Amino acid sequence: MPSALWLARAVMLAYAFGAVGALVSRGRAGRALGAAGALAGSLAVLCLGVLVLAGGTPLPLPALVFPISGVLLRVDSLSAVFLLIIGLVGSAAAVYGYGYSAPAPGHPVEPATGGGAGGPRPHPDPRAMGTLLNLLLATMTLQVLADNAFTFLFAWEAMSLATCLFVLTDAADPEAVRAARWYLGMSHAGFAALVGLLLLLSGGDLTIPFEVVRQATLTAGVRDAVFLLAVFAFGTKAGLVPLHVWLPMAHPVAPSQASALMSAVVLKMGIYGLLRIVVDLMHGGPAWWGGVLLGAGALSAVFGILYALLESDLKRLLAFSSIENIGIIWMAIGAGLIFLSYGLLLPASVAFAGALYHALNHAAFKGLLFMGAGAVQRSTGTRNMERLGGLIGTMPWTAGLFLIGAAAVAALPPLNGFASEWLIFQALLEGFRIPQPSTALLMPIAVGILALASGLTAACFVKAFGITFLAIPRSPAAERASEAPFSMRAGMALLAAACIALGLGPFVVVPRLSGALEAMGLTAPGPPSPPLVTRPLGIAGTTGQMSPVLLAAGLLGIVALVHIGLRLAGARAPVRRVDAWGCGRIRQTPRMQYTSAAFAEPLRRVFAELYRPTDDLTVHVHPASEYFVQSIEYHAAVSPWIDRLIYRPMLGLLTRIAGRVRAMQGGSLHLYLLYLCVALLVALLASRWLG
Amino acid sequence: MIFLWLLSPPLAAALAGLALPVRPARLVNVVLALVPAGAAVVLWQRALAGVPTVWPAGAFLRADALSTILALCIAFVGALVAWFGPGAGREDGYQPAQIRRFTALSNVFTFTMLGAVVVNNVGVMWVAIEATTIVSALLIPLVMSKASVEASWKYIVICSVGIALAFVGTVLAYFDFVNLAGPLGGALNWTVLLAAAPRLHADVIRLAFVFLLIGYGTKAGLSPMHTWLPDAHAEAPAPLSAMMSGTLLAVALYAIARWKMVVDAAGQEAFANGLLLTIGLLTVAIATFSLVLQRSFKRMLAYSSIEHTGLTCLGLALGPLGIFAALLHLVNHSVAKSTAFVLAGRVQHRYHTTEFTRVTGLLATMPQTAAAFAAGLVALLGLPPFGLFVSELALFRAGFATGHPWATGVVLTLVVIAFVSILGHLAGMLYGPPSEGVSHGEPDRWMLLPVLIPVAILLVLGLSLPSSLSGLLARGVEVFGR
Amino acid sequence: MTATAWLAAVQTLLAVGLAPGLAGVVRRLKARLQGRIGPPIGQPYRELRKLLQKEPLVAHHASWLFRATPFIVFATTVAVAALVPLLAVGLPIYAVGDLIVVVDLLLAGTFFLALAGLDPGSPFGGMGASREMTIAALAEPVIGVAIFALALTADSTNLGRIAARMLAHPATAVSPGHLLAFAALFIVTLAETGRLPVDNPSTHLELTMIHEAMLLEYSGRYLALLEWAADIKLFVFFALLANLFVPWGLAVTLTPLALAVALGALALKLGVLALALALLETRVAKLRLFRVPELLSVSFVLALLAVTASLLGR
Amino acid sequence: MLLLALIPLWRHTVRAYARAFTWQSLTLAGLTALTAYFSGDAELYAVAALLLGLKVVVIPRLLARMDRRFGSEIQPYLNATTSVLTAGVLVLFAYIVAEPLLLASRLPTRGGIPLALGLIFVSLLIIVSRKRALTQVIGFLMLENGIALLAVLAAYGVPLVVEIGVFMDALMGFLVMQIFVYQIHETFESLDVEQLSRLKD
Repeated sequence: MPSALWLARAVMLAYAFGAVGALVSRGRAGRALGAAGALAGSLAVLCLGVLVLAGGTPLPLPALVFPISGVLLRVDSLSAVFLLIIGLVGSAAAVYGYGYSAPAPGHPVEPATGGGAGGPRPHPDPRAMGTLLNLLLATMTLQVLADNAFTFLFAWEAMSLATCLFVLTDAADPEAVRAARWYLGMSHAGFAALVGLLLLLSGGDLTIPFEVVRQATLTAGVRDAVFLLAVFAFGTKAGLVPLHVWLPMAHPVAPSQASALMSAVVLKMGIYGLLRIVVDLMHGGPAWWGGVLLGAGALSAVFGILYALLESDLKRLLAFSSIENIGIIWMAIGAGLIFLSYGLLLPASVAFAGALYHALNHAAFKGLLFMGAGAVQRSTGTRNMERLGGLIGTMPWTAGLFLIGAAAVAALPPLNGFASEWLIFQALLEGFRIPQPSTALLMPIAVGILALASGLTAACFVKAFGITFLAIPRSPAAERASEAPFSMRAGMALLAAACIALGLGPFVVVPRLSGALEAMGLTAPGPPSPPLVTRPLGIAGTTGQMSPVLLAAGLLGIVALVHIGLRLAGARAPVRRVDAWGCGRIRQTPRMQYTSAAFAEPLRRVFAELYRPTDDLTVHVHPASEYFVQSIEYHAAVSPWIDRLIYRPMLGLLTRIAGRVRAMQGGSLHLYLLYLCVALLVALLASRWLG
Repeated sequence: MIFLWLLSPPLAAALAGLALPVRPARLVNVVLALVPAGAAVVLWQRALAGVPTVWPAGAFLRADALSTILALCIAFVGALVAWFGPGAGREDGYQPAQIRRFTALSNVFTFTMLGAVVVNNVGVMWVAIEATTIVSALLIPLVMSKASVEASWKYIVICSVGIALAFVGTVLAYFDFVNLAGPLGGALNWTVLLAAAPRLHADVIRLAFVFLLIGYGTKAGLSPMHTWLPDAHAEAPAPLSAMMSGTLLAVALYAIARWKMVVDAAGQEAFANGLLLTIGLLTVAIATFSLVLQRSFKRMLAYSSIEHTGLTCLGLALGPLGIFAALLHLVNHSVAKSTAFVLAGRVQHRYHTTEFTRVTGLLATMPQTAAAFAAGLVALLGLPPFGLFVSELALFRAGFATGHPWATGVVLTLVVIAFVSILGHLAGMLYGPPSEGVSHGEPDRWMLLPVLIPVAILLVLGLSLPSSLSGLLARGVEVFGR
Repeated sequence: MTATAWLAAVQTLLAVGLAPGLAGVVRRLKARLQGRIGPPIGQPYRELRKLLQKEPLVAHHASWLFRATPFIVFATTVAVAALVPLLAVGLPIYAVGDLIVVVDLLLAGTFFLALAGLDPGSPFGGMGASREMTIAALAEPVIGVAIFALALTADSTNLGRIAARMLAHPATAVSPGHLLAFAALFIVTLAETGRLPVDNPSTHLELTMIHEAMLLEYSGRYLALLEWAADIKLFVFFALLANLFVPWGLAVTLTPLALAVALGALALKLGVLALALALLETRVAKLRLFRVPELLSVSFVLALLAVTASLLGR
Repeated sequence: MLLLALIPLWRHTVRAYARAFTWQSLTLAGLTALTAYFSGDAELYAVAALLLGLKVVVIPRLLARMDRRFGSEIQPYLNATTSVLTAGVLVLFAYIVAEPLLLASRLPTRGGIPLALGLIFVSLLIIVSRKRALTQVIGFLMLENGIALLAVLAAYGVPLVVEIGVFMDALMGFLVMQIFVYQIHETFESLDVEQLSRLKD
C-alpha cells in the first residue's frame, strides 16, 4: 500500500504549507492559506485513516518529510481510528476557522461568568490562529503515528506547546494566561510521568520501535508502576478527575476552533495513549487495573456532568461535559480490561469497540457544539447564558446545528451519541458473565452511573440549548445577534452530518473497528465477535440488537402518518399567534423567564453533598418595616473542593520548601564561605571512610 | 599553528578596544571575534578525525574533542557578546570609558577561558581559570553601585577560596605522582597523568578529587558553593552574565571532567560518580526550589544555569550515555542561556529593573526581543523542538540505563517544578498590561537579526543531531577513555 | 408484507388506540374509589376529538421547535409502543430496538418536551422543564439497573426474547431478584408517567405542576397529540410491566386463537395494574418535589438488590 | 609556622595580622630554600626568592598602607578561646585527613604535610570568622602560603612555570582584592563585611 505513505507525506506538506502560508501572508489571503493547508491536510489524514481501516494492515512509514532524527512512524488500525477523528474535526475546524478568525461584528463587551473572556476584544491575531491550527493538527497526527518512545514524547510536548500557544492567542485575557500556565504545567507533569513509564517499559532505550517493546516481559511490580504512571500521564491529558483542573480553564478561553479541537481531539490523545500503552503494548493486566479505570471514569462522568449542569458560561459547560464523556470512555476501557483479565474476549471487544466509537462520536458532536458556542459568542459578544436567549430566531442555522449536537450528546436515538453509549451499555450488561460476584457487582453499579450520567446530560443540554437559543432574548446583545458567516456554518454542518451519519451507520463503522481491536491484539477465536456481526441495517451487541436506520425511518414515517392523519381528521385550523398565556399573566418580560441557574436549582439541591454549595441570601428591607423589601441579593456558589483538597496543599508545601531554600541565600558572605568549608569537610570525611 | 588563530584574536581585540575609539573598536572586535570561531571549527574537523591537535612538541597546548567542544562554545558566546556587548543597543546608557573597559576585559576573559581548555598542563589550566575569576570580577562592577561591588566582592572571595582549594587538590595529585615517578618534566600534563594514573594511591587521589571537586565546583556553581552565582549574574552587565553563564561554568565543569578521567583511570570511578551524583542532585534541588519564589528575571536565569550545571554534572556520573548527554546538554545550554541573558539585558535597559512585578506586557513593548526571549526560555525549559529537549531526554535515559531509576525520578519531578515556576514568571513578563512609563517599539530591530543564529542552532539540535556534531561528541566521550 | 409485519403494525395500532381508553379506566376507577361516579371511560376520546377541532394558539416568541415537538413526542412514544411485545413474542421488529432503545426513545420525548416548555418563555414552562428533567435524570439509573437485572435473568435486552425466556422458565419469574426489579420499575413508572405521588396529572395548581406545566402553553391539535402521547406512554409502561414480568398469555405461535388469548390476557393484566394505580393514587398524597429523589433512591436500592440477588442466586 | 597562623586568632589588630603574615611568609621562604638545599633543586631557589620578594616585601607594604588608611579594629564572630579551640580541632582533622598522604610519601619532609593542611584549614577559619574585608584578604594570603608550603613539603614544589603562574595570580588576586577593598570602603564607608548582605533572594 504505497499510497498511504504518499498520503502521509501529503499530510505533513499540507500542514507545513498552511502553517507557513498563514504566518507570512496577511489578511484574507493569510486566513485562506491557513484554512486551505489545514483542510487539505485533514482531508488527507481522513483518507489515510479510511484507507488503513479498510485495508486493516499496519504499515511502517519510512522517513516522512520529517527530518527529525530518532523519529519512527507507523500506522495501524488503532492509529487509523484516531486519524479519522483528527481528520474529521480538523477539516471542520479549518473551514470554520476561516470565518471565525475574521474580525467579528462589533458588540459591547459583556462580562461573562467564570471570569471568561467577554466578546470581541482586540481580535486575536488570525495569522497566529492559522499557523497554530496547522501545527496542532500536525503534532497530533505525529502523536498518533509515533512508533517509538522518543517520537511519542516529542509529539506529546510539541502538541502541548501548540495547544498552549493556541490558548494564548487571546492574550489580552488574563484568564487565558492563567489557563495556559495550568495547562502546560499539568501537561508537563504528565510528560514527566510519561518519560518515566516509557523508560520502564522500553528498558531505558527510548528509540526502539514499539514492536520490540510489545515483546518485552516485565515483572508484575514494574507493570503496575507503568500502569499507574500511565493513568496519571494520560489522565492529565484527557482531563480525568481530579487531574482535570486545567480543562475548564483552558477550553473556554481558547478561540473556538481551538476549543473544538482541544475537546474533540486533544483529549482523545489521552485515550489513544492509554489504549496504545496499556492494551496494545502491555496486553492488559490484572482486574484491579480495570477497576481503577472504571472508578476514575465513573468519578469523572458524574462529577463532570454535575458541574456542567451548574455552569452558565456556555463554553465552560461544554468543557465540563467533555470531562463527562471522557469519563464514559474510560469506564468502557476499564470494563474492557476487567473482561480481558477474566478472558472474556467478546465482552471485552464490545467494550473497546464502544470506547473507540464513543471517542469518534464525541469528537463529532463536541466539536460541533463548541463551534456553535463560538458562533454565539462571536455574534453576541458573551458566553454567559444568563444574557442570551431567543437566538433561534436570529441565528436559525447555528441553532438548528447546535440542536443536533445537543441531541447527540444527550444520547438520543438515532444520533451517534446514542449508538456508542448503546454499545457500552451492552458491554457492561455482560458483567454477569464475570465469575467473581464481587467484581461482577461493579458492572450494575457502572450501569447505574452511566445511566445517571446520560440522564443528567439530557437535563444539562436541555438547559444549554433552551436557555441559549429559546424564549426571549435576555440582553440587547442577544437581540442584535446575527447569523454566523457561511464558512462557519459549513464547518458546523459538516460535523452535524457526521453526527447523523455515525448515528445511522454503526453497522458500517463498528465492523471496521475490528481492525483496531486486532491491532490491540484482541482477536476473537473462531467467528468474529458479536459487535462486529452486522444485522441487516443494524448491529448486535452481546445481548441485544438495534437498527438506527429502521428506527429513524419508523420515526419519520410516524410523523408523516400523523401529519396526514391530522389533515384527514379535519384538524387543519390555522395557528393564531398570541401572547404567552402563563396562567393568565398580562404581558411577559425576559426577566420573568427561567434562568440557567434556576433551571439547575433542583439538581443542585439534590446533589448538595457533592457540590458543597455556599449560598447567602441578604434581604435589604425598608427601615420602617421589614415587610417592605427594598432589594434581595442572592449569591450561590459551588466550592471547588477538589482544588482545595488536592492542589492547594501541594502548592502550599512547595512554597514552604521554597521559602526554606530561599533563606539559604541570606546574603551573608561568611555564611556562604561556611557552606563551602562544611561541604569540603563532609566530602573529605566521605573520601576517608566511604571510599 | 591553529592555536595562534584561536588565542591571539581576543588579545588583539582587547588591545584594539583600548587603543581605538569606540565605534571602530566595536567593528574590529566583532570581526576578530569571528576568527576564533573559525579556528574552533578547524579544530572540530581535526577532532572528528580523532587526532588531537598538539603544539609545540612538548605538548604545551593540546586540543582533543573535549577541548574542541568547549572552544566552540566559548568562541560562539564570545562572538555573540562582541555583537551584543555594551554600545550595541541604543538604550544601554554606557559611557565610552565603560565600553572600552568592557571590550578589553571581556576579550581577556575569553582568552583565559580558551586558554584553560586548550592547555595540556593542569597547573597552567588552574592558573588560567583563576585568571578568569580575576578578570570577570573586575568587570562585574562596570556600573559602580553598592550591589555590584558587593556581588563582585563575594564572587572574588568565594571563588578565590574555592580555586585555592582546587590547587590543593592539584598539588596533592602531583605529590602522589611525584612519589611514584619522581619529578620529571611535564608531570602535570594530562597525557602523562592519565598514563600514570592506574598506579596512583587510591586514598590520595580520592582526597585530591574532593579538593578539586569542591574547588572547581565553586566556580561551576555547584551547590552548596553556588551562593556567589545568582548575585554575580544578576549584578553583572548582561553580556558578561551571558559569558559567565554560557561558558565559564562549562569551563569549570571541563576541569572537573578532566580530573574525573584521572580518578576513573585510578580505579576510583565509583567514588567519583557517587560524589558527582550527590552534589549534582543537591544542586538541581536547590536551584529548582530557588526558582519558585523568584523576584528578578536575571536571578531566575542564574538559578536556571545552576540547575542545568547540576544536570550536566549528573550526566558526567552516568556512564558513556550520560557523558554524551552531558556534553550535548552543555552545548545546548551555553547557546540558549547566553542568548537569553543578552536579551534579558535589552529588557533590563528598557525597563530599568529586573523585578518581575515591574516587567509586564513585554510582547507589547518590544515584540521582537520578547519573541526571541520567549524562544530562548522555551528552549531552556526543555520543550521541543529545541535542543535541550533531546539532551534532557538523553540524560534521563542514561540515568535510567545506569540503574538510578529513583534519582532519575527525583530529577524528573524537580525539572517539572522548575518548568512550572519559570513558565509562570515568563508568562507574567510577556503578557499583561505594559508597565507604565515604558516606551514601545524597537528602534534598533536590525540589531536583533543575529539572534536568529542561536535560535536556528537550537532548532537544528532539537530536530536532528547533525552527524558532524554527534561525531564530535562521540569523540568527546572517547576522551573519557571509553 | 409478511404476517409478522402485519402483526407488529396491529400491535402498535392497538396500543395507540387503546391508550386513551386505559387512561379513562384509571380515571373511572379512581372516581369510584373516591366515591364519585366519574366520567365515562370514553371521555378521553371525546376530549381528544374536541381538541383536534380547536384552533391552536401559539405564543409570539415560540419557535418552530414549539410546533414540531408534539409530533416528535408522539412519534417517539408510538415507536416505543411498536417495540413492546403486546400480543406475541419473537417478532422481528423487536430486533429494531431493545430495552435500552425504548428507554432512550422515551428520554428523547422528554428532552424535546422540556425544550418546548422553555420555548415560549413562560416561567411555568421553565419550571416544568427543570423539574421534569430532574426526575427523568434521577429515574435513569433505576431503569438502567433494572434492565441489568432483566438482562441478567433473561440473558438478553431484546424485549421479545426476555418475554420468551420468561415463558420458557416460569421459575425465574418468581425469583426474588425478579420481584424486586418489578417493584423498582413500578416506582419508575409512576415517576415517568407523572402519576401520584410524584406528579398529579389532574391538577393545574401552578406550583405543583410538573408535566402539565410544560403543556401549559399548548392548545388545539398540539395539545391533543401531547395528551395522547402521555396516555400511550402510560399504556406502554403498563404493557412492559405486564409482559416482561408476567408474560403468560403472550402468543408464541401466531395462531388466531393464541392471539385472542393474548389479547384477553393483556386486557386482564392492564386492568389489574390500572386498579393498583388507582388504589395507590387514592391512598397517597403528592410528595414535595425534593422528596421525590428519596423515593427514586429507594427504587434504585431495590433494583440494585434485585441484581445482587440474581447474581448470587445464579 | 602553624603557630604564626594561630597568632591572629587572638590578636585583634590588622597590624598584628599583617606582621604574622610577614613572618609566616619569611619562614615559608626559608623552608623552601632549605628544601632546595637538601634536594639540590635549582628551581626551588628561584621559588624561594620569589616568595621573599613578593610576600615578605611587597604585599606587607601594601597591607600596611591599607591598614594605616582604614585603621584597624577587628570584630570576630568567635572570641579568641573558641577560635583557638576550633583551630585545634581543625589541626587534628588535618592529621586524620593527611594520614594516607603520610603513608604514601617517602620524602623526609613528609612530617610537615599535616601541618600544611592544618595551616590551610586555619586560614579558612580566619576567612570565615572575621568580619573585616581586610582580614579576609590576609586570610586568603595565608591560605596561599599554606598551599605553597604543602607544595614544597609534599612534592618539592610544583614545576616552575606553574609556580610562577601561581605567584602572578596571587599577586593579581591580591591587587584586585585591594582595589575592591578601596571600592567597598568608598561605597559603604566601612570595611565591615556585615554591610555586604543586601543581595539576597
